[in-house]
Amino acid sequence: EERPAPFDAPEDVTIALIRYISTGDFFQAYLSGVEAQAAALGVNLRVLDSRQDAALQADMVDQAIALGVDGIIIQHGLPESMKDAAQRAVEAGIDVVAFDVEVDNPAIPQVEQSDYLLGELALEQALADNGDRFTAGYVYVPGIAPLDRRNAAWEDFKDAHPGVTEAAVFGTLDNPIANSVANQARAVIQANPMINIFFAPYNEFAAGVKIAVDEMGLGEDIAIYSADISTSDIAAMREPGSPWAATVATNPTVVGEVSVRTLALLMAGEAPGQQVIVPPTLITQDFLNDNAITNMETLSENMPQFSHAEVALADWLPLPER
Amino acid sequence: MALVVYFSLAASGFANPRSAVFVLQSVAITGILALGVTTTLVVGGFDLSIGAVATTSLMLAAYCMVVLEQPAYVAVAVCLLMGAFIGLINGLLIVKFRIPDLLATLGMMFLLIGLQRIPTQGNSIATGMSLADGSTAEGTFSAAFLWLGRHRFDLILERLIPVPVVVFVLIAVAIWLFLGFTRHGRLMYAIGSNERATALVGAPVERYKIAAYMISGVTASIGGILLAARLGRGDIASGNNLLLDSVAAALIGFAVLGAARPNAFGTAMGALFVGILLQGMTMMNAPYYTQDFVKGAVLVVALMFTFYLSSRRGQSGRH
Amino acid sequence: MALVVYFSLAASGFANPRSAVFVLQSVAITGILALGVTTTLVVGGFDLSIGAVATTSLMLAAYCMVVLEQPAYVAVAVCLLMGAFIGLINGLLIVKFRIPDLLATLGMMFLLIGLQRIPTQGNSIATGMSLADGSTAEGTFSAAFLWLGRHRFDLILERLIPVPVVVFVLIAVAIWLFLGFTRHGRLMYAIGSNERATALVGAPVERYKIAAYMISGVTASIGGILLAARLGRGDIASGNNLLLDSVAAALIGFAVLGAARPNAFGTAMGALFVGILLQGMTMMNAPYYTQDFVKGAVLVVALMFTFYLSSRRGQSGRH
Amino acid sequence: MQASVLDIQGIHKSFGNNQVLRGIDMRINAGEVVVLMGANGAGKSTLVKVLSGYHAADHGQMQLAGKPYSPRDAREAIHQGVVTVHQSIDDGVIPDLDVANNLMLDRLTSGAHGLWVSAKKLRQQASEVADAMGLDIDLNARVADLSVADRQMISIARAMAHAPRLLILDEPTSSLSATEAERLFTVIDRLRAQGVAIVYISHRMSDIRRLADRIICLRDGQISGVFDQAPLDLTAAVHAMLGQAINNADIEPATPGAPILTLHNVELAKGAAPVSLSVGDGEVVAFTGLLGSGMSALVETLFGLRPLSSGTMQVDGQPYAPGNVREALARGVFMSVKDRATNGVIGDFNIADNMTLPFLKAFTRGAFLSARQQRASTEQMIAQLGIVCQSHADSIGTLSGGNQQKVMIGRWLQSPSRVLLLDEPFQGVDIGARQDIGRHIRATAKGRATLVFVSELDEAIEIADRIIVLHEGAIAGEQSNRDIDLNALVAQASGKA
Ligand SMILES: Nc1ncnc2c1ncn2[C@@H]1O[C@H](COP(=O)(O)OP(=O)(O)OP(=O)(O)O)[C@@H](O)[C@H]1O
Ligand SMILES: Nc1ncnc2c1ncn2[C@@H]1O[C@H](COP(=O)(O)OP(=O)(O)OP(=O)(O)O)[C@@H](O)[C@H]1O
Ligand SMILES: [Mg+2]
Ligand SMILES: [Mg+2]
Repeated sequence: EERPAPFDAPEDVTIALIRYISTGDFFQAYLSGVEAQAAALGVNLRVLDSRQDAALQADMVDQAIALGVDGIIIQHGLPESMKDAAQRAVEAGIDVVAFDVEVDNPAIPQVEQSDYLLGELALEQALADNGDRFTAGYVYVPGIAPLDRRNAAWEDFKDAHPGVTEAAVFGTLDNPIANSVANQARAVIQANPMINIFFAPYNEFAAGVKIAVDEMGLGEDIAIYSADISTSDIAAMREPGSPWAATVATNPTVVGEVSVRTLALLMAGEAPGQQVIVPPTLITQDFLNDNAITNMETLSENMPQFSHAEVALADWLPLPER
Repeated sequence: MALVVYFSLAASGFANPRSAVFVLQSVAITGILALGVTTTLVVGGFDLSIGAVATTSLMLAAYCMVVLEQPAYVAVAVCLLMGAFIGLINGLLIVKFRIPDLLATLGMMFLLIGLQRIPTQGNSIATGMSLADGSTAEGTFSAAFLWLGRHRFDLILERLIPVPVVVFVLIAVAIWLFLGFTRHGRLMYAIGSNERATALVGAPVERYKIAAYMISGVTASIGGILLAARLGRGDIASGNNLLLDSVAAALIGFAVLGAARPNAFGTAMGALFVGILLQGMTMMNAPYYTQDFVKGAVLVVALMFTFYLSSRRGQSGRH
Repeated sequence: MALVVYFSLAASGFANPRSAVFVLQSVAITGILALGVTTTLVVGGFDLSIGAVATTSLMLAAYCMVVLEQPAYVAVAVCLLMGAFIGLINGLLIVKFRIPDLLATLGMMFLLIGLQRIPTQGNSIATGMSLADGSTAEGTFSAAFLWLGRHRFDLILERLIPVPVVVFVLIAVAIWLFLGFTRHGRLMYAIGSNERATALVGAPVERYKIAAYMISGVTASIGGILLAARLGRGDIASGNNLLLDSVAAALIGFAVLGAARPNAFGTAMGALFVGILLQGMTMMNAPYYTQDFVKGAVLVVALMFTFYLSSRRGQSGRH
Repeated sequence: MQASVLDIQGIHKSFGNNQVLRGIDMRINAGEVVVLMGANGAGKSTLVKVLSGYHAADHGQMQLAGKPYSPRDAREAIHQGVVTVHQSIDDGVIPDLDVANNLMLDRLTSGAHGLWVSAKKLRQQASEVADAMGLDIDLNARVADLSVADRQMISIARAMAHAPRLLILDEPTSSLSATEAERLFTVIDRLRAQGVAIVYISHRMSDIRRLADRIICLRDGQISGVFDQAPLDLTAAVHAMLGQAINNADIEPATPGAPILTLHNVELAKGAAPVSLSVGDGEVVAFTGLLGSGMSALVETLFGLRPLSSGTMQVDGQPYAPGNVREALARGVFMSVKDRATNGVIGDFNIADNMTLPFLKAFTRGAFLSARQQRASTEQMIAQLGIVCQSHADSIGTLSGGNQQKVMIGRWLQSPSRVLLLDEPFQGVDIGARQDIGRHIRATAKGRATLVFVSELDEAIEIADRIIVLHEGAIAGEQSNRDIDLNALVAQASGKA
């Protein structure tokens, strides 16, 4: 069928992915989604990676402008440093899409995995499993944007459910994160033996808490609710007697695909909307066990809403092969 | 130490065997790495690559078992060899090519951080992950391997002492004996103090220096193996914090017992000290950012006393 | 350097003024910090606290403007004073309390990492954040402050040279002149080589050492200010890699021109070298994990040549 | 004819294009002390380093006891029985270890010692080694806390502990006092009797007279004379090493001008009689004495390194009590310190920077140092003191020991001083150069008071107008340098007068 310009000659189209952060499974999977969708479209992709240097990330936008790319995806970053850079790109006539960074620009659609929703869904599952009276340990490191947004869900949840007590808040991003969090979690459990729920809204945190709970032999007494998922998390959740009850996640690969599709729509002159939200999915331990899921691929196969998001679609837009 | 008493009073549940073991467990891996650094400090060097060696070993162990589907002992052997090999390279760069130690091991650190990610294109390693050729990895972390990170020996209480703690204690004792009481250890101290003079009495200085880096590489790889066994997965991580924490432990070790020089006993104590501090503070619900602050403050104050007093004592000193 | 040529050929768009400025811009802040480390290396010391000083300065600047609603010049002044003060404390710990430099500055690093998070309970600082007393912070980063990070001077092309690059170049030239061509610099090198002999010719050794740490503190705080100005907020997560990258630059600087000793010109070149490498690789679409690997490999190989050759030349050398 | 221990033929060694050894042939026999004489920079230490495996020769052969010998490092040399005490004292000891470990260091390197170090056995064996040398040092003391003389003795004691085949001593007495040197000589006599071949390097005539069986003179990297007919002709040997005779120019003591430095009732050691003295303008006064005589105390008090315990001092009639080195310098009191390696030489610097270090301010133009003026001043000094080097930009570490010492002295002669203190200025300086320097110091003595502290009487006699002998912190004797009564001086120094 006929594709709109500029995708009638996709080999002349170059898009840039400008990343704030890249280390870790989530970001790696996101990239693979971007790559898959870009390949399906047949466009050239240039990846610029600032390795958590927000200032450098802003420069990279300028660099992309200088390179004359046709579209830019900004992946994460700090609003303050990206706002002006994004504006410069728009002024240079480049189509820009932002993923998970608030650049506050009407010309730039925002792709989001709703972190608030992610937290909220996990907490609702905790409520469903445990009733509205429990003592929780909460893992949180302030200052990290997605964690801050998930924190908002936790704060609202606490206000709404007075029966929920927060016995301890802890957390660290010391590398390897799971190991450091495990050390902390053990001390916390020891000091607060009444804790029966952990809210650990980041999979590395949850993996750490799980190690501590296993080491203390409390798998039966404690349940962990988290956000995000990876292949190794699936294995951890499915271990016999695993305390990791449920996690809520958006598929990072899908998010990557959606980001590229949103940009493509924008470049073709079709309005993708100001906000494109990739809905999160609840994944419980039971679901994984019942369907004998072993990795992200089998999870996708068993959970259509996880493997594909019905957002940012168009007839002319080819989807990556499955 | 006063610290233990304070936390016992302040946080219920602090002072009991289990709690003591937790502290040991939480410092075991850093401690093992710190013992390696200590060995390089003794010969007047420094090893910045330990954190990266540990995470490389973590990834390598996972890769061996999950992707190559090798048994546990092969994974362990490969990791230990890798550690020794990296130590050898570090040593050769420093001894043969005369690259300053900080520089050589920093280069090695970057190299390893990159290298460990290449086989999996930057992904963590877990059973069921899909491989580049489209198939999925079928290997698992064998029970024998996980035993290394998770088994607990009975002692007084049932299932009390985890394997990593035993390994830590064994390595600490071994390195303490080696550095303090063998002629090799004595010569290594001599090298650290005056390399040229030691060479001129006929000691094989280069071999000792290389050996120190190899010990450091091997201990770091042991740390990585234990980490892998504890995590049960091959997590991508930079190991920067492992590096800083173990350097801190080794340096605090200088001050222990007023030795004012690197020593294995001090390093083990230094690691424990930091562990007790963090454990105590976490139990008291102190937010994470105060922990760094207290860690720094205690470190500075303790050292001020140690070094100020020891410089008073031997005023004449080298100065 | 061959590197530039290689990348120019391999990646279109590498060799043009804008691209050169990108490289400069991306290394400006690390480079400024590295120059401070160089100064401490010259007096035979080492400053591990620079990364933490820079982030503290970043947070402090944001705190001054956003929470305390002070104008830009106050924020800048406060940060510079803070840097000088931390340097002074580092220097006193090392000189008066005789704490080994690595140890003293490591303690300071932990202390600062903790300290900088206490006023905001670990949160980043941005306009509109809610304060402990329930109100919201109303201050903003003033335009004058942001100018420091974002303004670009015209040179050949319009809006080409950003302020941080100008600051970097100015500091590099200043420190290069200071260390290489003034008597103070010469005495600092002398202290690094033989402290006692330098004291015996009447040089105020302690004051010079303290001064070196103060310079390092001030340059680190300048780095922090520029970072704050570029980010436009007090982000606690920024600056993680500052320490290692600037140490790398300073150490690579040893090798530049075969000087085999710390020098400001070498440090600036070292920073540039790393910048060009990373920039080039990014432009060639290399995945992030290969960048670390290549950085390490190039570093090691380049240094092998430099040091091996220089040790051939002056065989006898100090060794 | 005794058995030959070492035979060398045609040894060449050069550093860059500086040819240091140019075809050395020699033979050293068992039970013989061969003294190597040579001016500073002649190549003695370089030869020693070739023999001990530190440097590899460029050409030439060596045979040890008839077998080819070409050690690749110190380890191989030692294994074959060639033990060396190097000129640089810092190359002989481990500062952070205690005395016992330092004495036993070489045994630790051999597997024969066993894996485990028993503190008790170590201490016992160490005390045997110490006793053999008559060393009286606390075995538990850290070497870093010891004096240079003690360090020197430790490395000598260690080397001499087990009779090697060939023992090489490179200026072992440069930091030793007469008593310690005598102890060394006794042990050398014993080893010689046991059939050890010994190569001995010294610039001290008294050592050479006492020990030499044979003298080999080295000049510009070649052998310029061999003397083995008893009695050894020292004058001819000095001529061979310098290429010219030295005239023992008798000193004409100058009449001192107005007093510049005066000391009144200064107590140098607890309970010792207080010292009073005065040194006039243009006068050169040498102080000498044995270990513990109070020389260090005097030097250090004068230079602000030690607080004035009691009494008063004056410079130019003004009270003088420096609290630190800078206050001393500010009053025009300069000092060339002893033990150059630890106290003087900036190893990373070249000659010019080392030389001009104290007076950098004077070489500053505007804000910056003027390299041209540094060079001019340095080149002038290099010429005046006869420093053997390729250029002013040579790294100081490439100079021979004696030439480094000349740089250290030159450092303080560049700028006029009121009081010039020279503490052991001739450590490692050859006789010819010593006289040149002495002459230079005397020639420029006008306008200042010069105090020279030496432990060798010869050196005092060569330079001073007046000689003061210290003993246990008090002045034991004083003579003008005309018709010196040597015996009286020696007796006063040892407290027997
Ligand atoms: N490592 C080196 N690199 C370059 N030149 C050197 C080196 N070592 C020695 N030299 C040069 O070789 C020459 C001989 O030095 P050597 O140390 O052998 O003299 P020496 O006879 O021992 O003198 P001294 O009596 O002063 O100790 C000197 O000119 C010196 O500058
Ligand atoms: N740091 C000190 N504290 C107390 N007494 C000291 C100290 N140093 C030296 N003395 C005493 O002062 C006296 C003089 O010692 P000093 O070191 O001046 O001897 P010296 O003649 O200079 O020996 P040398 O020439 O071998 O160095 C001795 O009685 C010595 O014990
Ligand atoms: Mg010599
Ligand atoms: Mg003395």
